[in-house]
Amino acid sequence: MTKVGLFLCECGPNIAEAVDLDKVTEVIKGDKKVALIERHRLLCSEDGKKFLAESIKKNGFERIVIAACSPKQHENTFMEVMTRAGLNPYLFQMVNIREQCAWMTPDKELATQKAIRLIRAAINRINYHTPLKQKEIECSPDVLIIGAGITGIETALRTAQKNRNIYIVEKNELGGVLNRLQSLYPGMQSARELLQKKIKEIKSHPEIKVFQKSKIKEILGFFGNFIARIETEDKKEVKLNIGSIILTIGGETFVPAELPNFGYKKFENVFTADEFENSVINKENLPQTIAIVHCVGREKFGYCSKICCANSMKLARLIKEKSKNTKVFQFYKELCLPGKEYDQFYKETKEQGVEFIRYKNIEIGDHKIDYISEDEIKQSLSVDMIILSTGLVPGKDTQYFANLLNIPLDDYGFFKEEHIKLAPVSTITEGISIAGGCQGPQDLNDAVIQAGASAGRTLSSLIPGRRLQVEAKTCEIADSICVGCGVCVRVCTYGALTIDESKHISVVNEVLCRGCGNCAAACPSGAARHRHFTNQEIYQEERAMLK
Amino acid sequence: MQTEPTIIGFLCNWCSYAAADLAGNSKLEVPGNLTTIRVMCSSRVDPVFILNAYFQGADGVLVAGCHPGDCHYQTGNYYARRRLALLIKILQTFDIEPKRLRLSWISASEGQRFSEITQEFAKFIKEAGPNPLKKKPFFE
Amino acid sequence: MEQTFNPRIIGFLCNWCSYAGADLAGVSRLQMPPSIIPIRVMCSSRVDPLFILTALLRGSDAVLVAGCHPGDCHYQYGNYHTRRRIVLFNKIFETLGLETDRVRLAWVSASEGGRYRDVVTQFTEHIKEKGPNPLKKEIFL
Amino acid sequence: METKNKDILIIGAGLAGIEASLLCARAGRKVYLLEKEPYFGGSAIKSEEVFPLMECATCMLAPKQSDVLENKNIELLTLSELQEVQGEAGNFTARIKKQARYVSLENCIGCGACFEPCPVEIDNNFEEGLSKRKAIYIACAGALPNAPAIDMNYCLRKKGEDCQACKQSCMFDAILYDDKDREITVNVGAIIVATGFKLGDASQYTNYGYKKFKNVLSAFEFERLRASNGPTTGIIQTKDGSPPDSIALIHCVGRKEKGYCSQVCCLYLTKFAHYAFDKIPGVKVYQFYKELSIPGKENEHFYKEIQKKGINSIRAENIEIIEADSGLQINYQNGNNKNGSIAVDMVVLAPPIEPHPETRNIARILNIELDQFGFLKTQPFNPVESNRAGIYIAGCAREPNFMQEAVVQAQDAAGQALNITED
Amino acid sequence: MKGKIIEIKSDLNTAIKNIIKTLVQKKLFDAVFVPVRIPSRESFAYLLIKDKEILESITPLPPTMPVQGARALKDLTRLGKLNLRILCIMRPCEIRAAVELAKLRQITLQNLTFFSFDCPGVFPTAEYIKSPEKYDQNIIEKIKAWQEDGLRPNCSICVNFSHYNTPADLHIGFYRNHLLIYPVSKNSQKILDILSYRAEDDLTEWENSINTLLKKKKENRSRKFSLLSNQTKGIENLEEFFTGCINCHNCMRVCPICYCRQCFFESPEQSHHEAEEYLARAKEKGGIRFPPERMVFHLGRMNHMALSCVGCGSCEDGCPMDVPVGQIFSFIGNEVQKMFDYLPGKNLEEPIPLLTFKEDELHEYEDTREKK
Amino acid sequence: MKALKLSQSPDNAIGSLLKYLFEQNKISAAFVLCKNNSRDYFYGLITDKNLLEKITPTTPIMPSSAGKMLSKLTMLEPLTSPIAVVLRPCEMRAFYELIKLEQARPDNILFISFTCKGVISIKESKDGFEEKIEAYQKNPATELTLPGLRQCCQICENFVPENADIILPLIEKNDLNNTTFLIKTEKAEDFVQGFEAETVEEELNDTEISKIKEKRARKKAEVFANITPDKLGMKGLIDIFGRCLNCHACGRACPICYCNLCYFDSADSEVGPKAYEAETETKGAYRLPANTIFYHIGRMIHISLSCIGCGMCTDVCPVSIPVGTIFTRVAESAQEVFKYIPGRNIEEKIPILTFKINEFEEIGEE
Repeated sequence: MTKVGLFLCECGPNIAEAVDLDKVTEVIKGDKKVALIERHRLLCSEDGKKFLAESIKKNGFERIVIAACSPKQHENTFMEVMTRAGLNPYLFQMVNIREQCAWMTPDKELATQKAIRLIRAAINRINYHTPLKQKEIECSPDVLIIGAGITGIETALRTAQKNRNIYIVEKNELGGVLNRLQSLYPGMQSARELLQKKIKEIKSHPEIKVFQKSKIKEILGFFGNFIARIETEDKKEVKLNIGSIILTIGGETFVPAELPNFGYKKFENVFTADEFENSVINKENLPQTIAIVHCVGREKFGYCSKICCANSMKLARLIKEKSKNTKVFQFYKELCLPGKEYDQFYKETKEQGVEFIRYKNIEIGDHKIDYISEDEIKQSLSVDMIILSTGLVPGKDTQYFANLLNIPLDDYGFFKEEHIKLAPVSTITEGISIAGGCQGPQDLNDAVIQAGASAGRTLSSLIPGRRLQVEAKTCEIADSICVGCGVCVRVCTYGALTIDESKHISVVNEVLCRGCGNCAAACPSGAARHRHFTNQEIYQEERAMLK
Repeated sequence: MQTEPTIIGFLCNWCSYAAADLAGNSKLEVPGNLTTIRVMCSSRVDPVFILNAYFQGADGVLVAGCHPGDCHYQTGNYYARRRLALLIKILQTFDIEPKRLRLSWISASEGQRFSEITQEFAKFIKEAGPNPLKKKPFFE
Repeated sequence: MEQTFNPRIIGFLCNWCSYAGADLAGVSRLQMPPSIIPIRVMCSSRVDPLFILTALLRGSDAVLVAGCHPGDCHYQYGNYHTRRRIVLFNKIFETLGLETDRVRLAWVSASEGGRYRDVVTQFTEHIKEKGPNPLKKEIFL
Repeated sequence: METKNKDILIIGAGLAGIEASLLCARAGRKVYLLEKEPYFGGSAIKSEEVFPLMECATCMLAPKQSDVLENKNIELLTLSELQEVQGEAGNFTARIKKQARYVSLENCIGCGACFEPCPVEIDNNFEEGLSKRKAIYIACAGALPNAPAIDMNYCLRKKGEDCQACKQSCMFDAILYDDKDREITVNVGAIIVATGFKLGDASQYTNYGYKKFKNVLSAFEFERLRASNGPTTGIIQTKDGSPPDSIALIHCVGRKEKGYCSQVCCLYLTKFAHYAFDKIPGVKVYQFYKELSIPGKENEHFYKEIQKKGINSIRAENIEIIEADSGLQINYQNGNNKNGSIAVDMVVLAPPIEPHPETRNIARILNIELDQFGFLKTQPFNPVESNRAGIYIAGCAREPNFMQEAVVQAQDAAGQALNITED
Repeated sequence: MKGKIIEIKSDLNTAIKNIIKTLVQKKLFDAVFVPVRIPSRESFAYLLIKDKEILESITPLPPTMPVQGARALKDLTRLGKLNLRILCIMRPCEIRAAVELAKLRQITLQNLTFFSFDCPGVFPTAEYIKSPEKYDQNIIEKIKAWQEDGLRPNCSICVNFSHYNTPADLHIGFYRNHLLIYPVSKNSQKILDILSYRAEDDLTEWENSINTLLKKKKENRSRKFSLLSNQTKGIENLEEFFTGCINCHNCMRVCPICYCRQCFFESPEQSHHEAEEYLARAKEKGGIRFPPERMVFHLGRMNHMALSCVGCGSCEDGCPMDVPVGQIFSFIGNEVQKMFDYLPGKNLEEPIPLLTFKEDELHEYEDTREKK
Repeated sequence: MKALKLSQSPDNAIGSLLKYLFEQNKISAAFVLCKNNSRDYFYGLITDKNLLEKITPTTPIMPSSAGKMLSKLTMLEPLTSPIAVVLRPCEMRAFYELIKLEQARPDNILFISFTCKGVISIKESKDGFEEKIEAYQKNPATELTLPGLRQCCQICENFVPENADIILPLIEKNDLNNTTFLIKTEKAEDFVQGFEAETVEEELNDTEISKIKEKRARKKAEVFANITPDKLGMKGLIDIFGRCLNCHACGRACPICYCNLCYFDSADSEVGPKAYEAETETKGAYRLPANTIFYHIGRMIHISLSCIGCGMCTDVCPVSIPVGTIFTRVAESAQEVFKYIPGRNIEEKIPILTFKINEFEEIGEE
């Protein structure tokens, strides 16, 4: 029988006064599963830790139960002591008799009984613990960036380091949407100049390899060890070993063909903002009156794209620059100008004589706009040209890559982030990040920051020359029992479980498993096991509590 | 020996266990007859754990996890809800004490709520009387 | 038909004696029927009776198990266990009215190339006489 | 070749600071995480829930906080302030003042036995003054690190009295009356500034009656009112303890004066409406707004869902709040320039997000630029880089932003800090 | 509703057999998966048949169902598809079980074509074995009359005995000495073409007869279910209901859905306890039964598979003690399937409820207390 | 031999003894056949002496093998406090076999058994069980044609519980009002010390026993006459096992089959589509579920040496295959080869786990 040591921490008066530890000792002493009961005034103190380590050595304990505070407080502390004392730290169970017993149970008798039950549960459980090892695997620090718009380029530049290869793959020309822009708001710098500079930078960077007009055919593997197959411009196949992937495939501007009230493609002088900035503004003499209509498509896709208000003002500026006398009207619903710079930008735009009209409903006709104002008055305005400020939507390739990489899309068709607030550039699959317009509508600033963020995540997690640490409390599959029904595969959020078709059983990818145990509860035959929370371990706790 | 009802609580590590800790930290009262088992996610709670507990005489079982949408593992609690709903439905159909099983969502900051829910549940269980299976010979 | 019947016999040969004996037969260019499909096992005791059962039910015409002579086992006593297992197997087959002479246990040492040839030739002849395993074509097995 | 120092200093342990330090630490770097307060977590830990998914804030943040506390590479320096920085990117030397906590973090086990005996009672500023605390205190239940500090500004000992109440109640020798402010010097290769924000003082916009009328609340006051670990354990109530029948949410308080949109207010006020509907059956909610700013893919859906529960939205200018017999009265001019007036029990204001007062000081010490609003200035096309190499800025120190933006900025800043300190 | 009506000249089995033979002769299928009488004649076994002569001996419509076809089909295709195009003639409940098993990756549906038929129900296997001749007599008459006496109890309350809810490719109906072919899937067009049939005959009469029967069975079923509901309400009743159960787990072993290699309730982690543990349990209750954990097994199995239960009644057939386990599973299956609006085996695309979720659902099972 | 006599029916006498043992704290539990309500029979592990009213140890039914159940109880660790167990001779032999296989521990068990008349098949317990029991109890056991008696019991010659501590002679008995306990071991004497009963000297009635043995042997010969090699063969096996569902219920119910995961349920025994294709090609057709006879012969290979002929397997077979009779037949001939009687002696090794150097020498030497 393994030698189990039970340590009771008095936590000064905190436990000692609320729980009758003498009685606990007396009751537990009869349990043959416990070799020895030790008691200390404050186990987490330096003195306590020393006491624990020495006791482990002196008594030759093989497993340890500590009844003290919440594991959230000191589980790690004691696990370290165990490691130093030469014991596997998972042969340890912590019993929370402070927060969840002493402090919440005013009646000492009840608290004592509860403590006994909790300690018994741990003692029952401890013999079923198995030593777990923090595994490490070889990994590649190299990065594949998919999409070479400004986000992709910036990501490449930020990720590139000595000893780390960056591959950037673009199916078209480099530069993406920036190729179509004149200038950038609010500073009104030239988009072209910026882009040229950045393209030059990546092309000349020794650690960055650019694949233009190339396609990603297949990606296999997982965090630290992906393999990508790429078809290059000259139809050759290249195989890349990389550790992580950053998706920067961008978004698209909405084309309002299916919204009849905007008259797009119906009347010749109606353009999208994109068309206007990319070509119309260069070609023609601008007419006398131009109306810019905001929020085109917003109702359809159900979100505010954030950039259109400021972008419309930028267009007004460009128009005014080119043709000072052109009268510009902005038809808007709500002005969305978040951030510290835009109220000023708006003010200046207005000062240049741009007129802002709030509409509730709008109908674009031939050279005219019929609209209903907020106070429900029907009005009409004759204009020579209409620019539709359309929102941002997911790119056409988004679905392709979602399938290829098995990552989910959100309700709007963008890549779904791992956590909307806390992990906005990660996906649920570790090692695959997203940045820029494919994550959601955003402006250039946001995209650049996301590029930097995805770079930062990669730099911090895969380091040249270092192995990847893998969580110890993952799930495992008992091969001999598994029948490959795929129940576990389907409930796993992280894609950590797959079917090994050759053996017709499930396999766990321990790099991807985060150890929630969902699969273990889903598996009807108990083939999926949750390490450190196995059925046996939980049953043993349960049984002790029922005695 | 122990006359108080036995209540077992399965608490998810990230929300409800933290809430229980917080309740303790705030010295809020929680029934002494509630003993808790920590699991990483409410989705780890196999309904068979609960059946076992019932048949061996647990007077009440509480399963608590993060609020829907808050799961530390994205969607675990939705699966937990389906599994427990299924179990409750079966217990309801056979009218074998379905009320002794409770599924609650308690977030990490809801120490107060943890205290209230557990007290209310303990009171309910006390009023409901002991689990009839506890002393029933040969049922299992 | 009889003429063309070439029995298929699965031969489990222990690594240390019988497999070596079979090799020796080859090296010595001894002629024998090509009926044996040899499967190398480390010891004749590795031969699970279920292997034999599977082979017979799936239509092998016969099964030969060959190992070191009693007392010579590379693993001390493995072949004694084999012997008991074969005895048991045969007894069960016999009681059930199934053919027991399609299974043969033979002791062949590493030096007995000739004996290996004799065992194989004789066993093959025996099976040839018996004809194909009737179980091969049985649907309701 | 000059060797670069790989350690990283992060100023401000709010959401951005935490995220940045976890990333740097994961890369194996030593991180000094500076926090002025005795607890860490910044403004984010004041929220009960987070829009648009109404997730529990503590559940989101507490695991991150424990990661920080458990990470061997991160040294969290609470009650600490930056004094001086010398050197350049790759090789900074920073002098840090560690204010005395008067409580030993090593010895204290967080039992809280010391609070009750303390005879001093003052407003708890973490709770926006909605509850009291002692001179020895922790900010709120669950605050981390789980150890109190003595606020010497109020401690009787400061006045020369030999009060030993807390020391006598402590069984662990954790109270250190003779604790001294100390100075430490750290050498780092890069610095990330994440000093966060403070809410503007609404009382300077006198038409809203803030601080004048008792049921006019600022955003954080309302947030703490709803917090499960807050002063009312999450019960929304007026000062007399009854639930309000009607609540008015006022957008854009001080926007015109400040000259920028604080971005987050439209949405957090929507969240407040959700709180109100959730907690007070039958409550009437009004919102007074000028322009609606709800950028981002998930937010409009959230906004509309809450609107459906019956928010009365009024586009209004020239708002004036006065006290009436039945409570508060809001006089306003609507979008069509008509005057209106509505009586409510409670008003919640959304004052501007302003740079944290410390920011100016930090900028001076680090010798980095501020913009016209007092936020830290960043570079075009590198929105987290300051004008000084090796110093990066993340979170609301640079501009008002959403939590997710603070996180990505922190990740960006961490990446650049890692990169620049790479040999 | 249109299909092809054929007059039955000899007997039903032969009529179906002739169709099958034609399809095999014309090389639309390489093999047929169909029941055949075993040599000792008192039962049937599924055969996968390639040989045309053996095909002569088939009994597509045996009066009993010793092995649920899906279970047999699982053996065959669990590890992957066969390269044979196989025609499977199975009862509706067998096909539904097969589809359910396909969702659980225990059956590979590729290369399989399913014919279902109007199932008159089956006789309990144990009864049939005792006197096969008795049950073989006038089987067609029995089918015609849709008699229910002596059938498996589950068969008499089955409401999915015809083409409804059964994802077969082709359905064979019986009506007044006629055999009707009703094409269900797109696949079936090719089959009709090969047989030179056109689906032009009006099937309304047959459909009406099926609907009449369905109505009757539905009534039977709800009557039975309300009876069962009373019989199983409360612990005492439930215990009484399972009286006689010796915990042999035969019900699980013959269940087509229970696909685990090792039943969780037989696994060491669930069923190996220390002597102390048993004694403690016995002390608590005064006494415990051996084999232990009878109720955990039944209720636990319900948790595991009631959502997929097709109500075939095999479990009851396999029970040596005649515990009405098939009926209670059918009953609870119906209850829990309603929760998720799920009918097992109806549609391959529909995920099994526990493997998916909706964000907004099942609030009645959560703590009713408002979130604070 | 020392014996204790009570003027009570056997069940009541056992009840009185157990009650005494409980009251004296000599046992912490009793493990004995119980009847809960109507026809719910099972082995009860009883700790509350009031529940002794539920015991019915001599009722001729075996819902599961007590040997296997007792192995469940003692598999992981030996009992630390004494319990009394009432079980049939074959169950006790099964328990002994399981001890040899490390599946059970005999410590702290007082074995009470009786000469066994056999049990009624559980399937026969469904209708008119009460009458059957009555007929059974009235009938002197010399009569073998009791309604519903298991065939395995009819041919069982090992009905004397050799290793029990206390034996109740029941087999030749039709006097239901008097019961004798033969106190066979010292351990038993310790336990019964102080138990109020008339002390007598009594032995098992050897003449009677050998008479019954003879009768049963004759019956066995009769039954086995139809299970001879010439009547079996492949065709015969197919006739007997042809309707097998491959449910493996026989294995689960068998007291000897002790594996957690039966080899025949394991992945190792599964074959893939290629094999099915090939077999279908060779034979023209392929039977499903597959491998039924393979399973039965395989199981014979695995456990026939330990088969104690209890007939549990026949009882649970859903298609009424006489598995137990065939098994007993095969087991007997296999056991005969090694002169082994399973469960007779705890020291005796299971033949397949041992060997002699000088045996079967003709084998392998042709």
